[in-house]
Amino acid sequence: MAETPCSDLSKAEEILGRYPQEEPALIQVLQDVHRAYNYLPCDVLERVAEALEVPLAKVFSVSTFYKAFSLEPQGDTIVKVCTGTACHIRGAGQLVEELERQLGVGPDETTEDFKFTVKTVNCVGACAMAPLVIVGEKYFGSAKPARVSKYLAEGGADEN
Amino acid sequence: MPTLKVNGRRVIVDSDATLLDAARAAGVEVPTLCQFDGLEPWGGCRLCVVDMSQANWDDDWFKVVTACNHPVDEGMTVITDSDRIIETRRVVLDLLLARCPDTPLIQQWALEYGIEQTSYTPNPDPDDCILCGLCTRVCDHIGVSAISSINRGWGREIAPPFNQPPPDCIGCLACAEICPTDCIPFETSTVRRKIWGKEFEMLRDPKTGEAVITKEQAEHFAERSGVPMTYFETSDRSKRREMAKTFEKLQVVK
Amino acid sequence: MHMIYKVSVERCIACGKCELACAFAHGSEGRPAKTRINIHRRGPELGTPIVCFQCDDAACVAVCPTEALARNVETGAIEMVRSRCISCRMCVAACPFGNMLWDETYHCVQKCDLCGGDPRCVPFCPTGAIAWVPVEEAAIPPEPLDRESLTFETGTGV
Amino acid sequence: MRIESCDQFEALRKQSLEIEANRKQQVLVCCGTGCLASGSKEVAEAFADEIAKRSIDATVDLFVKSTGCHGFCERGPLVVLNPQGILYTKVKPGRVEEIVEKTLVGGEVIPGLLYKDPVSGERVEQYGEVPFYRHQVRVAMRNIGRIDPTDILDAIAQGAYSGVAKALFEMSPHEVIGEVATSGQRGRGGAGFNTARKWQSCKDAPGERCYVLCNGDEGDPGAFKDRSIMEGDPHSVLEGMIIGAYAVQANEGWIYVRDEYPLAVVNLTIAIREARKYGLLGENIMGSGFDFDIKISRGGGAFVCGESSALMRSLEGKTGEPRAKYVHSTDKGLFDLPTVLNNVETWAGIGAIIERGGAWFASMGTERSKGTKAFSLVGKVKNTGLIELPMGTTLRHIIYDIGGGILKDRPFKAVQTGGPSGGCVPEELLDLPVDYEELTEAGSMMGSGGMIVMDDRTCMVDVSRFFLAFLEEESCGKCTPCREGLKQMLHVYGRIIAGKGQAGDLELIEKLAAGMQLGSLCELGKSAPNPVLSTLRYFRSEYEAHISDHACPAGVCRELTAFEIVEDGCDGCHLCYKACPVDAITGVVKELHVIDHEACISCGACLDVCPTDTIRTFPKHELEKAEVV
Repeated sequence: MAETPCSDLSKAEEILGRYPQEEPALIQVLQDVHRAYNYLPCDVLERVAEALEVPLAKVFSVSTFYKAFSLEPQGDTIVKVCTGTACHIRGAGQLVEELERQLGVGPDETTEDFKFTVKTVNCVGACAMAPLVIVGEKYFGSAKPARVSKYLAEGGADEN
Repeated sequence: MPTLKVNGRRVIVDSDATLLDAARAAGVEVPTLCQFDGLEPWGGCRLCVVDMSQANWDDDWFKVVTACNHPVDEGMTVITDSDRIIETRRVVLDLLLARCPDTPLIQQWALEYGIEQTSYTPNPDPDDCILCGLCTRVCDHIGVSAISSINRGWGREIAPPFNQPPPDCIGCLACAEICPTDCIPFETSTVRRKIWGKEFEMLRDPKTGEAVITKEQAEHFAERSGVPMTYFETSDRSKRREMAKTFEKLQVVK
Repeated sequence: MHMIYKVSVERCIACGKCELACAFAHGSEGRPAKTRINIHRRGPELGTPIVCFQCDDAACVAVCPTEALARNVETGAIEMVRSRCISCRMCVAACPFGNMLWDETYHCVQKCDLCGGDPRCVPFCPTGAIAWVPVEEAAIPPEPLDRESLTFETGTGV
Repeated sequence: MRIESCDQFEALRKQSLEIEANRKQQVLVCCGTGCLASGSKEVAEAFADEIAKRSIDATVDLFVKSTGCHGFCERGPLVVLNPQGILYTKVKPGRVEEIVEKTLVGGEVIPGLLYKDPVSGERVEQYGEVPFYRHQVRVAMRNIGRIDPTDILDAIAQGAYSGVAKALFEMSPHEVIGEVATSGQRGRGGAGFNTARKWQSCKDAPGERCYVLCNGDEGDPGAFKDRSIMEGDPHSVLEGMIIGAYAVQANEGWIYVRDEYPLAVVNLTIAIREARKYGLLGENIMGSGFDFDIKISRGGGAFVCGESSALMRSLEGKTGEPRAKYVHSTDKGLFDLPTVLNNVETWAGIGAIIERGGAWFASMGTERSKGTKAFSLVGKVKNTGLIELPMGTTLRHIIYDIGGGILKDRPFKAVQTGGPSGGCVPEELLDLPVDYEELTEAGSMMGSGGMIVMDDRTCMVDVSRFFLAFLEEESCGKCTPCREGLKQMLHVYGRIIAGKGQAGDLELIEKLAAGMQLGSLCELGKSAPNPVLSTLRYFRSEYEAHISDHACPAGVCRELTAFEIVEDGCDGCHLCYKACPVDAITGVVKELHVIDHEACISCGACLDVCPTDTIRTFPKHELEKAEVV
């Protein structure tokens, strides 16, 4: 588990200012931090621990327990493949493989140019459109491996 | 004070006792791995499962519960050696043996339940940690929380933040001492102590050079207990010598 | 009858029998080093037995994080509950008199528990330097010891 | 405007109804996650533009309807035109002008945009006439698809918060619990605990405060009813929670929502803000003197947080590790204080129960399971979507009459209910009336209402392995049987699907499953063996085929399956050629295509696209035999 610091704590201070400085706010703060920095920088976690008066070990524990958090910088665009049951029986596995062929990275990995991070997610609740690929904020229902490159182009472009 | 029956033996225990306390009071041994008297029960290892029936349940209706954290109640019946309990413990030990095939404590317990070799796929890269959580719980209990469990599921492990020397650690060694499989390495001498990759200066007796605790440990406990810091600064031997001298002064001794 | 542990320093001849008795009584194969009563030897046949005071407001109890030290109301002794001890050694460091002892062999803390109300060291003391007496007798000054007459007996056992 | 009394609330409701009635025409564009993905936002914008351009007297309501509520999401975006009640599917922005021109202005129906019933082949004009919809009885989902979830007045016009008014001004907390008790409602999150009894325990528990929580951590893969309710009618959830809080006299509540449900968070946030503005939430609700406020907490992405004690730990800012429930959360829950935790669907039904009476609710359903239940019907079924039905409806009715049968009319194999904690129900039990007890007896469970239909192309060993892999990733790792057991179970399954299964493997699985069921700490571990045991119970021969014959009868397990194109069936459509990810298929259009077994990775993509069903699977070891010959 590498630790990656960031250079700018001001965003973290702004986030901390929005919550009561106590332990129950921890997960909410970490989510906002993750959104702001695209990962959880180690120095921000230290600051959060101090501000909320939660031991650093507990902050680290929470950061590694929940799937929403990453301690490594993520790609500009997150590509999520839903691997819920409906998507599984309708071929989500093939989508993951196709992404691996196209991007050269498997689930929870980031391309070398930091453009894409691939993730598998548990059921996003759009089972009626299974299988599902989400590129950035864009949902692609009834997804087919042959169209993966198109999804990447469309969703990736949206982000920038 | 509720009365219970444990394996047919009647016992009376305090109302805040657990089934484990009741079993012990009845002289019945229930195996545990994650239980420790000085800490809150946790119910993680699942070795202390027993069959329990409440007074108002049907006679033949039993529920499997962990003895370490289940409260007692008037008229309860507890059975610690039914077939399904033994079989459940066997599965738990078989699984732990697959995780830690080389750990003597687990080997012994497994053998006690008739398991010589695990039925499952042995861990290809084993260590001795059985994830009983005693180390992190004791660390929390003394108000330090320098280490914690990280990740989840099979990936769960015990680690300091970022796998770096933990800033909050006071070097008390409680985690290493409490570990039932002795899998937390540490070094300690009168000069230096090292645990979790963090080095500590020992609080040394100015005269004899002896040391039992670290400076951080003394500061933490002084603050916590209100005992003055000066209490911690000399070794027990020096203190006894001082006391002997005081006696000599107080009482007329040749 | 409330009993108390009485030490008469001027009667101690540093024979070490109490230490041995203590070590035996607590099942450590009789190694004198494992005793919970320690004689500070200050000269030939001159000793000061040092043993736990069972303090009213005890530092060891105050620092113990797991309530592993608790007073036995019957004997008045502060007893160590082995199953609760996490071996953090804080009591060892905190005791102002040096009567909490770290046992490296067993990795636990040892202290005088008054042997449950019948201190095993007492009957072995040839000079009555240590005694288990009713509380009202505690303040009676000890008889001076005739050291000359005792020299023969020491070392042979009682 | 803050409502200060019951009368003011009634006046506001009438006023909202009037506004509603005065709307001549309504264009309802479904904006649930599914339809948004197919571009419904653009469609709604196009309508707004077009209507503004023509200055037609109609309002365009951005309408959030739950994904899959009609099973049309795959053919979304959906548009409903009111007051005619016409339903159009697959509406693209390019057709908006035509719809406005022909239907809104000309009053003419465009047949090509209507829903076509897969069973009869007929086109259905009316929204309410669609068979999928006709069979349903909606209680918890009563307002989904009818209201704009971001408009509180729209919700109030449809009856939202009337239950709150009734409870606060006409009933004592005791009477509220009594009414819920009469309804017999049981928790809709899976375990089916009696709602009223839960409330009563919390009310009786000592503690300076108590809390009311809503479990919106719908983690079961294949279930999305709670998401639909939170997105489509967040007010029903708030209403239920206010009533529940009044019953147990709680002043604070939380809704714990999955992080994967961003739209639900947005709509709930708007709903809470609006409700506060109107004095329906916060201090002195409707001037009744009762204070109650709700906060939203986003989950961090952990399935186990759907478990009540883990959810409470997560709300406290900790890792989601379950605790033993020997002390109930109604006694010691959040922050060790008495706590009522109910599922989204449970809360959503409360307002209706109070308004219409417990007896009305109890008149539906079965003896032991009263009322209606929402299900997400998905998988290999023609009409996938969200349905709400009286308890006791048979699986056959759900799958064939509402679901329209199996995709491509293939044979039905099993229906998986209850998510990873549930089990697979085989064909012989299709006439099983669905309620808590019946499903449990069949080796499955109600769970959060996911129903995943499987056809003959689904391998039951693979499905069980899927659930195990899911749970292994989601296990918190606190207790030994769950953490180690799932890992070892997966090892055995890995062997079996690779054709390396050994004699005794099934017995080993069963022994381990029993140990996990009895030994695990929380329901995740205790119920983890359910998919395994139910498939072993009903489809044991399929396991045996994997182990002794090294064959996957469904043709799914890759290491055991080879593919070939049947010569006389292939019409050379070339679809398989395009679908193959590894270019293992050769052939030109209108000629027979051939699969290169060396290159083939047995992914099955060709079989899925083949329109003539001429791709055959066979055990891979037959290839080797052929080579030897």
